[in-house]
Amino acid sequence: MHFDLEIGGRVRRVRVERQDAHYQVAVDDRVFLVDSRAVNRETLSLLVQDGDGSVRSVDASVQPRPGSSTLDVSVSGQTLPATLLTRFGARPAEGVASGSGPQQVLAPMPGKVVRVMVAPGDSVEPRQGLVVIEAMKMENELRAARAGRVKTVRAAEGQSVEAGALLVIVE
Amino acid sequence: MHFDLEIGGRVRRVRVERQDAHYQVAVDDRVFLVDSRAVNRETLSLLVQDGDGSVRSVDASVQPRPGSSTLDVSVSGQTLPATLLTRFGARPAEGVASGSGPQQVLAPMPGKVVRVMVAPGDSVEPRQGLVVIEAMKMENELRAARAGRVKTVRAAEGQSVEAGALLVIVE
Amino acid sequence: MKKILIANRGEIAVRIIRACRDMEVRSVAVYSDCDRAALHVRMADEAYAVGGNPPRESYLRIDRIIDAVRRSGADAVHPGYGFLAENEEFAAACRDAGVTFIGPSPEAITLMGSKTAARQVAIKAGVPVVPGTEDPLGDEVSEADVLAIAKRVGYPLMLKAVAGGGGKGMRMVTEPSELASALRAARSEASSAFGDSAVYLERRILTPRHIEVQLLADHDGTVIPFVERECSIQRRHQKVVEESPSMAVSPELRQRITSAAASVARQAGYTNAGTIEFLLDADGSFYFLEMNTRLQVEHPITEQVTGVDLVQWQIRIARGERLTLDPAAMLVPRCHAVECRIYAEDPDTGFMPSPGPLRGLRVPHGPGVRDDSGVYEGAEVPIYYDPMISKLITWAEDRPGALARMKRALAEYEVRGIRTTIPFFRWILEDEDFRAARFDTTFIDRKLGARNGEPLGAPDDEHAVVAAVAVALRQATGSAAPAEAARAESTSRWQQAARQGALR
Amino acid sequence: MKKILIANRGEIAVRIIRACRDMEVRSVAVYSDCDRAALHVRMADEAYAVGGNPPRESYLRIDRIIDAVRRSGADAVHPGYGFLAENEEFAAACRDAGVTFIGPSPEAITLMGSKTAARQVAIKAGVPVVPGTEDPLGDEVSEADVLAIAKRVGYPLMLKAVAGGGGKGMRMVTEPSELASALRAARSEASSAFGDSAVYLERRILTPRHIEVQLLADHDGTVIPFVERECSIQRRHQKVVEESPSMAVSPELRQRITSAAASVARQAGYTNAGTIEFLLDADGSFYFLEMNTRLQVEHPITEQVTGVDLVQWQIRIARGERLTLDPAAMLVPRCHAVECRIYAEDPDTGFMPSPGPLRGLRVPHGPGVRDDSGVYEGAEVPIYYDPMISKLITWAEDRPGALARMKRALAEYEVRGIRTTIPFFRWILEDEDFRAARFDTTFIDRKLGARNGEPLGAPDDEHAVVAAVAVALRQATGSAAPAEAARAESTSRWQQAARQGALR
Repeated sequence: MHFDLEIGGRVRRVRVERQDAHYQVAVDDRVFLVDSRAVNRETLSLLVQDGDGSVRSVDASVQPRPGSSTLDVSVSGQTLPATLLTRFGARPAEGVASGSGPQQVLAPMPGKVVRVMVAPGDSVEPRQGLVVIEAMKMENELRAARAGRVKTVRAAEGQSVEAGALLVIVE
Repeated sequence: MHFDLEIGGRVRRVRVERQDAHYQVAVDDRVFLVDSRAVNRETLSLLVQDGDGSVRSVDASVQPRPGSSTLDVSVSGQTLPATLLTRFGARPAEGVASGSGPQQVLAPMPGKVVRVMVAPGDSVEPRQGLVVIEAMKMENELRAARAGRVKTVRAAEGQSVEAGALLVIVE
Repeated sequence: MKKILIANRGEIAVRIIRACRDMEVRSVAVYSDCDRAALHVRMADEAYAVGGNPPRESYLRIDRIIDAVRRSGADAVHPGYGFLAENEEFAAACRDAGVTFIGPSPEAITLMGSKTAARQVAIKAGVPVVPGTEDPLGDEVSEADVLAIAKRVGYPLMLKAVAGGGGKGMRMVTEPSELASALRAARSEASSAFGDSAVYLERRILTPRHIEVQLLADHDGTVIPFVERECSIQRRHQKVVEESPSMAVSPELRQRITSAAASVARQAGYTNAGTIEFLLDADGSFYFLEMNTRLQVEHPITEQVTGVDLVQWQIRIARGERLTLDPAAMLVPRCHAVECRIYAEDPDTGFMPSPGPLRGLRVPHGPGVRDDSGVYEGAEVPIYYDPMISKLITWAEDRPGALARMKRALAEYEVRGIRTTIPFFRWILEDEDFRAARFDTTFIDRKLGARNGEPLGAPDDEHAVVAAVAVALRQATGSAAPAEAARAESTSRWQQAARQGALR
Repeated sequence: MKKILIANRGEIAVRIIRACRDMEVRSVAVYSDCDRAALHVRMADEAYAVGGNPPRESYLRIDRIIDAVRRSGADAVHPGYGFLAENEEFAAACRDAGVTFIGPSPEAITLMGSKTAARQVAIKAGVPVVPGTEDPLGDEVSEADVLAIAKRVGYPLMLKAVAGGGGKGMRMVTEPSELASALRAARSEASSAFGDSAVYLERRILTPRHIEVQLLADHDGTVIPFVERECSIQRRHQKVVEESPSMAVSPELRQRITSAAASVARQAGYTNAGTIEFLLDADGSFYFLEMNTRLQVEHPITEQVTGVDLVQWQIRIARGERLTLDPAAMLVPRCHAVECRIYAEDPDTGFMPSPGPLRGLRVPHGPGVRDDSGVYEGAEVPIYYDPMISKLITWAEDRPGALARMKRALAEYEVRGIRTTIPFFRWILEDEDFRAARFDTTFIDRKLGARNGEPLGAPDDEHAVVAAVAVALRQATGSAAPAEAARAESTSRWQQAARQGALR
């Protein structure tokens, strides 16, 4: 099996092959012999033997982010994102476009709308505050990612909202 | 639902009925209102309201002993055995008779036989040593439960045995 | 004292239940609907429901908590911190119900709970205070009037809730144009957190350290202060890392600042456990800031450096025992201790709360490590309360040892299912200025600002290669185990939303 | 010293890995086949397989361990306790391979490892020894000869392995008729545990306490002894509960016994960490028993009462640092500490080993609690090694506080899937004589004998009623959750066999 993986700021070519009880894994031009054991439902204990014979021990878990092709890879307690690329090196479409198009500002958690700071038609600057939601006793300000004009405001002060509720659309 | 339960040295009549989100449980003439939540695959958090309105909090798990009608009931970290009786108050048959008949002495764990102290035909006293098995770096002496005569010896010194292996039969 | 009701939840309720057990006293929990299976409920001997999820419907309901006191037959109440801990009505309601409130008198709570009255007490005790307003500015004081008063105090200044604590209802204002919105925000937060929207103004000391002194006071007039705590590592005015002793406090300064703290407590006629907070200026002068009339979140570091169990002493003082501790020994640190407050927040999305089910939990152990947690594997972190899930404390013979141990303990800490601030602490621990103890209260916000939203803990290439190996193994073996179902069920929608939302 | 290989497994390997992390030194694990996924392997930075499950095929294979040292590039080896820790050939093999052995010199191991030679050292140091034989009795000495020697020593007497430790190869003999079978058993156990079947005889002190003194010695001749440990709570000569300080040791006796310990170490030219064991007779006189030339299982209680990290100091001494601790402070206990050794054994079936999968694990936390464990939830406790899965340590300002806390911590400890000795410790903690510190080394065996096999922790009626409620809920709700499958898969056959077997 082989695939391309974007991780740590670079695309790497990864190849993996079973070898008896172990796996041979190549990452670009480095080759490892790996012994893997599941230690709980989500965690693998990996012993990764390098070309020089030294064997690193790491606990690893790999969790797909829902609705996205990104994997959260946790190795020895540090998590970093990785993206599996298709055979042709292309990045699969993301659920939400991030660079352009209308911004849909969603409630990131269930909570109460304590302030609405914009009205339809307002133009907004990048990082300008739009709505404040209170959850876990803290007020959290949701801001505009880019400059634009407020198209719709669905949030009302005092309203309780569910996670994912649409609050504001900025065009 | 109701059943008889032998626990803590007595047979108790137990009755349980669902009441909305709670359960009403009677143990002999004491009645409790119980709120139960599963906190992991094996443990229930119970809030047990007594007749006087006080509410005890206990973690409980109930594990059947394999091959037996005994349940190991763990409440707030202390385990005690309980036996579910049939409708007519009788105790269901146990996998192994304990009071009479031939004693089958089995290896309680995998290990190595380091000494065999009896031969077929020997008569043995209660608690007399029969076989010594080494496991976890300790020697464990298996003894006769009752007086009798050794019928069969299957264990040999130096032999590795699996858990449950038949070692000696005493009649 | 045979049975103590704990009018709180989370880690502090668990901490107090443990103290009860350690003294062979029975413990009683109270809980809101969503906390039915919370750790404090499971650990207590008894537990009583007190209402709905929002604090105002449960943990702030004095009537229902007093009702639980009656039903359980508890003879004392420990309020923990937050919720009703600094509410004089609650302390009075306990007294009226004939049970002991484990804390100061209602009068002391009222006196020191008003930040403006507390300043007066400090002044009377001969302890310097930060220049500012001496009277509360309630809703009846207009924005224009506050602007005028602010001009006299001078900019930059701090807007603070009179009833405040924990950084809530607090705002820094650097120039007049910011005052109006800061005032609205502070009043709104103060009102929602404390039920009192009054604020006051204080001159902003530019690069102060936050130094505080824990003390115990018995009913015979003995007041014992402890080695100071260093609490300058704050994010948006909330302490996130504390340590003891402070590297900025010499034995001589320790003498002076702990004596000042004891004088304030004596002046207030204070009893039980309390903490005096000071600002320590770069020139070595210190100012009284406020008094917390309750157990402090960060009390464990004091317990580690002195060997004293503060919660047990709270109970002993409340039942009339005299302080028998050696005051001199309480000012000599036996070790260096550090605490990290682990929050269910995602440091990579601006510290957004990350509630949800705790799918996996492995907690550090071994020498010099203490974990005061309020959760367990399988528990749900609710959205209604403070997102702190645990306090991780480490100690060693010296500061570098305690920090190395914290780094080790954080590496052992594994939380699956929700995001936590663990990567944030790893990052702080690598900071050269932090390691050299060169910081003030603006440290974290400055350092975070300088990152410009860069993700924390960016990996080196070697780390990325090993991570690629892990992905290869997952692809080859089809994940660790039958985890697909579990994952699907427990990754909540809001996490998904948060990561795709406008905040990124 | 940049990388340390730990030639051990289980909790002590984990403890040493933590010390490495705390000092920012890399750690290397070794493992047998069945330990592939053991906690020490997961926690180490690197890990190397060293062979099959029986210790002789892996953890006792000097050649393979030295090979792992070479492959990993480790520059030092920590042997832990047990296995090769007191094997002078291994220490010499490390020296020959050019890496540091973290422990005493091979010469000191040889000298003090022979129990008979060690007695000579003590005599030379002017420290009293228990009357007994001065020469080893190897296999070549016949039973008849041993009988004759025994007659001179006098009954009751102790048969002990010359290479011994940890109660292995040790038997009490009260009359000549018991000698032959005891000799066979002791020689057989000694041979299998230490590879040396030689034994020696010692007069049996009738009701002694087992008191031991930890010490550290650097390469500049500084020897520092620590507050004594009380280790009289033993089952079949194996320590199960330890505490520090001993209630039987006054400050004056502490001076004398720790000085005696230091004299023995100096006489032996000892370096690194070691422990001198003494018998303390009812009349207050004490006798040198033996020296353990390694880290002791119960070292954490000394760490708690003195604030010193003994494992870190072992490493520091091995890399040539001088002891900078204040010797006077090491003899003043800061608190009282207790340790319970939690074994995978079923106290209700005569302490039969209870290996198998650890289906569930919840570990105590909070103030004054330390858990040094070698397992995790989901781990397998193998049959091949010592059944200790964890050491639970608690401490408090005084002994009653430490015991109450131990009781609390044991109540928090939850182990599912295997049996443990936790109920046994609960029972000890309720014993009046234990609580009053009235005991000697025969205490546990006498108390257990008096129970006549009665199950431990027999419940009161109220407990039984609540348990009946739990059964009712299980019947009504159909167990806690989808646990049937998990239970079926993980209840091993041997447990079933054990409970139905002839042992009951």
